[in-house]
Amino acid sequence: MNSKIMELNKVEVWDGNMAATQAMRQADIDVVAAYPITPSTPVVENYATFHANGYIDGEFVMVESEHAAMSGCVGAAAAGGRVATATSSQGLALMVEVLYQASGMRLPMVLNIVNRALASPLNVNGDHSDLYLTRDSGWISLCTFSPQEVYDMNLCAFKIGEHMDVRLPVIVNQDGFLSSHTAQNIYPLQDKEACDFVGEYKPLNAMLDFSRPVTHGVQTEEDWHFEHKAKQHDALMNSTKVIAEVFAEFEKLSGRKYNFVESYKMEDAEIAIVVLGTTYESAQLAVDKMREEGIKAGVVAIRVFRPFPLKEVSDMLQNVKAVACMDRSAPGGSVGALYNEISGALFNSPARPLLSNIIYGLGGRDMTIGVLCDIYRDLDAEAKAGKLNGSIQRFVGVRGPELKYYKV
Amino acid sequence: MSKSIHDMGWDELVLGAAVHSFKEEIDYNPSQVLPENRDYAETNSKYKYVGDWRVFKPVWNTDLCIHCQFCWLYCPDTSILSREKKMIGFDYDHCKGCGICQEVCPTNPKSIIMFTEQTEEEEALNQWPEKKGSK
Amino acid sequence: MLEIRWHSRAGQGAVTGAKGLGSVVAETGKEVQAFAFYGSAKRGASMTAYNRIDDKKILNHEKYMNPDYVFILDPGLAYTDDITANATDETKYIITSHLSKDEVIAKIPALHGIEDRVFVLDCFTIAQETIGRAIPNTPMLGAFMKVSGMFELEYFQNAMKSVLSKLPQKIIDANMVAIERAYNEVH
Amino acid sequence: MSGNKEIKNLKAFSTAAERFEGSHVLCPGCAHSIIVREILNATNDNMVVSASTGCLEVCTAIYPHTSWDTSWIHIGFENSSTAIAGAEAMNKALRNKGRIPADEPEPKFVAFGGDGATYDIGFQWISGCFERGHNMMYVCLDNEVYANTGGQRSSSTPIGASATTSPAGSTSYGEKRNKKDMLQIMAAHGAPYVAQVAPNKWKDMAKKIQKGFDAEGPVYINAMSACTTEWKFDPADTITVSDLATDSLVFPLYEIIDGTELNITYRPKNIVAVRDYLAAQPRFKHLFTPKYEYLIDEWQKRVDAQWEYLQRREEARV
Repeated sequence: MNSKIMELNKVEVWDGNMAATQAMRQADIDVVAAYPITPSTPVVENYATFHANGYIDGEFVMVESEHAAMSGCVGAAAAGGRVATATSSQGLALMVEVLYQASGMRLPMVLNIVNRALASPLNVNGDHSDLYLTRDSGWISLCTFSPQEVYDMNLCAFKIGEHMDVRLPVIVNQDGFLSSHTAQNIYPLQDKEACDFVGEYKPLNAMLDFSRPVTHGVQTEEDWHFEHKAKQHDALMNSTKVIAEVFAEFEKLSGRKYNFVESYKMEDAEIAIVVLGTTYESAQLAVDKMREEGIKAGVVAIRVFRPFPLKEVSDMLQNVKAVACMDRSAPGGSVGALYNEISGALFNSPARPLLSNIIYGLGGRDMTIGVLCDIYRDLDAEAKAGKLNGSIQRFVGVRGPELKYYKV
Repeated sequence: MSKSIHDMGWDELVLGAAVHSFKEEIDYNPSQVLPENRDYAETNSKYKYVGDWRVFKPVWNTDLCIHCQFCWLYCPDTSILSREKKMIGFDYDHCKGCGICQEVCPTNPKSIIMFTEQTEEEEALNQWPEKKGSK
Repeated sequence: MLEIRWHSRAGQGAVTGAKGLGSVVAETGKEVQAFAFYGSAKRGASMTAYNRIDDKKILNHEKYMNPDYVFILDPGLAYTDDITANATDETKYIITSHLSKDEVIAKIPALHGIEDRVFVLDCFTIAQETIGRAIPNTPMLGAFMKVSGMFELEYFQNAMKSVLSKLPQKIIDANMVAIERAYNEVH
Repeated sequence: MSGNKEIKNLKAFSTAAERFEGSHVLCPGCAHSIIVREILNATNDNMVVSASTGCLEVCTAIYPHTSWDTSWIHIGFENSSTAIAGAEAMNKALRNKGRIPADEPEPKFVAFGGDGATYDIGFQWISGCFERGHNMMYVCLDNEVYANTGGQRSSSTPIGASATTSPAGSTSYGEKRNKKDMLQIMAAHGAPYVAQVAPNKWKDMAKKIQKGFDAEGPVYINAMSACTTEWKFDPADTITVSDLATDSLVFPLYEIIDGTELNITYRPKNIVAVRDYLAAQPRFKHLFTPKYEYLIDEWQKRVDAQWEYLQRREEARV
């Protein structure tokens, strides 16, 4: 634990960025190498302020780019200690090369991604383009839907990634501005409680352990590369066991329960949307309105985006007639990523609900309860008709003529 | 734990493709302990062989050598064995036959000369040239 | 659910004010939310900030809002911003201006006929004379306490003291005076 | 026994217990490994070494083997500097927290990169590390070409050299721009110590490495690394060509302390003509035609001017 303790109130009003930074402070990180970018900048600023006021015993290295931030994190993690950083959007795009190095070298660390659109055109607001950019990077990827969850998932992330059965880096996603700059009630743990939960960092193949000189970042060709990628994938897939354990332990400590897939009123739902990010919480209000109209709506959200909870999400959707997968990212010439994942999950299952793909909220375009209600009403009509209304993919909330693709 | 890495499947490998230089933990700094006293791991390139790269091999004439150590200094393949300030021979497992050692040898005639790989040492020593300019 | 929209210029402290109000209200056991619309615009640009206050957990992340209160922290924005956007028949407006209430309303057609829901005070002058800087956010909250009756003046002042606790004592004291003056001067 | 090795003479140096193993797969006659051995043998301290993608990296850490008896890491092409800076920061953190005992000797942090990684793609990362003042040594293995990928030009490739992406042809004499002056650039960062070294001048090099290890803060070493494959000379001639490089003053050996104090550390007794240096390397052979002879004269003038400049700087102490 850091030598200087910060007394926290039972209830704090923090935005998502402050929630991330507070969890990072409590986790007693050894090295943070970081570079600021909107909307994750306050994470870096807050951490610098904590450091400047003696609340951080570790090193804070303000580097010259996001690529260097992740490079420094990899070097520091390989040296043998706890490491974290934060970024968004273009910054993430710049550091992507090194994301693959971190996971390939099996170096645990935590990366807070405050989700934001990717240029061009330039946009500082939230969508999930950057989240999707990390899909195949081999990191565990956790999603949050509110500032409280950002805090909770950060604490869990260190514990999951550093577990000896896992040893993988972990991303914690939150929506730019909608979470990162939205202050809400947070019920934090006190410093000792949080630090004890995260636990002490256990080094493995550390470069600073000179009793066991180690070489990291070797060259492998067709003779060995496949085995190591297989081993890495196996660790990622089996991290579910540790994730479940950590979530259970966290529930005991905080009373807050987390699942691989979150849902609201899915027990008797006939139609559902699948979402990521803060839309999950807004959609619950839309679900309640729908229920008042007699429409049995539900909402499903992916908490653990990687490893993808294929079975859990499929089970969740077995009793619905129509599902809309909501992708908050320009799909780039195909269906959205979430649609792809969900259709893959459902294909081998008994139920084959109608499945459509909605592209929404790009560049921070507001997703209102009203629009969510409209989506549910359309889904309800499709469920009743027993077929999709003309196409698989459509855009909502964009000005101009209707955009629909993949006619059915 | 005697299983060779070459017989291992993906599940048995050290994660992250990390490679250890020594078999076990060491309680010394390698800069203080000569190679013959170290317990190298199978994965140290020390145990690899590149001798077959050679077309010409260096042969050493102990009668002429002044142990100046230039050959030791400039060998790119750590293949000149020196102990206690004296040249003691070649590490033919690691020598690629570049010929730098012959080139930097200051004696007249040279104490190290490159011969074709198949030349026997005795045969090579018999062919050793005379001192240049001695007549 | 109580909802507030702040019209401000970047740099006038709307975000800090919204978060401060959130902190004070959270202390009472209520759930709060404070956020803002940002672009890449710099200090002086028009921007909006928002508060939501409720008895139960706030799940709403839409930016869309039918505000119960609209705060206008800059006199110019009362004329240039669409301050009555998405308003209800009960929305109340608190406007910073050196003009009298009648003069303000006369200049803004959207406020005609709802005079009883418009409140005016000069946050700039109050802030300038008390804190020494034209930062209208704490006086606005003082006025809001009077208009809404959310908290007693003294309770609110004490709560704000802990929100501002990192500032020098002199500045905290000046803010207390500013809040009290605003509370008394809004009409 | 920690700290710099005491090196009185070559015989004493040869007692070093090597930490760089054979059966790496660098080309026969490669100067990289000569340089690496000289650096590793200059200190008794534990070392954390990084290498950027390049010849040294791909040839010394091919799974499942390593040629390094020290801690070692490679991340990418551009970031060996930042990789080692991260490790250095971790060392600091763990010592501050008492997780590494205070009485355990400090290791040395050394990053290696080729000229491609240094002059081109990794330039920003190196600059960042030096600005932040990490306690590390960055060594550029300068062979003036992307040797690892088959001889493409870098911004260290000198005028007139034929490289695969700046080839000499019927209308071109090859590379058109002279190499950038990395040493001056790194000195301008206010680095406590920067130096140019060559493996053939081993004692000069060992002294500079040890000075660098003793300095507090980031140290830059530009190491001339004659490339038998891309400079196209016989592998046995690595040291001979290196001698031509230092004795023609194409690679002058000097150091700059604290960004200002410049010392020339080697003055050849017999200065060799630049022409002789160029003639030893077929990458310049097209210059020895009537059409391009003038470039050789220009080379000589440039080297003379540089030597003049260095002597004036040395004298002026600014």
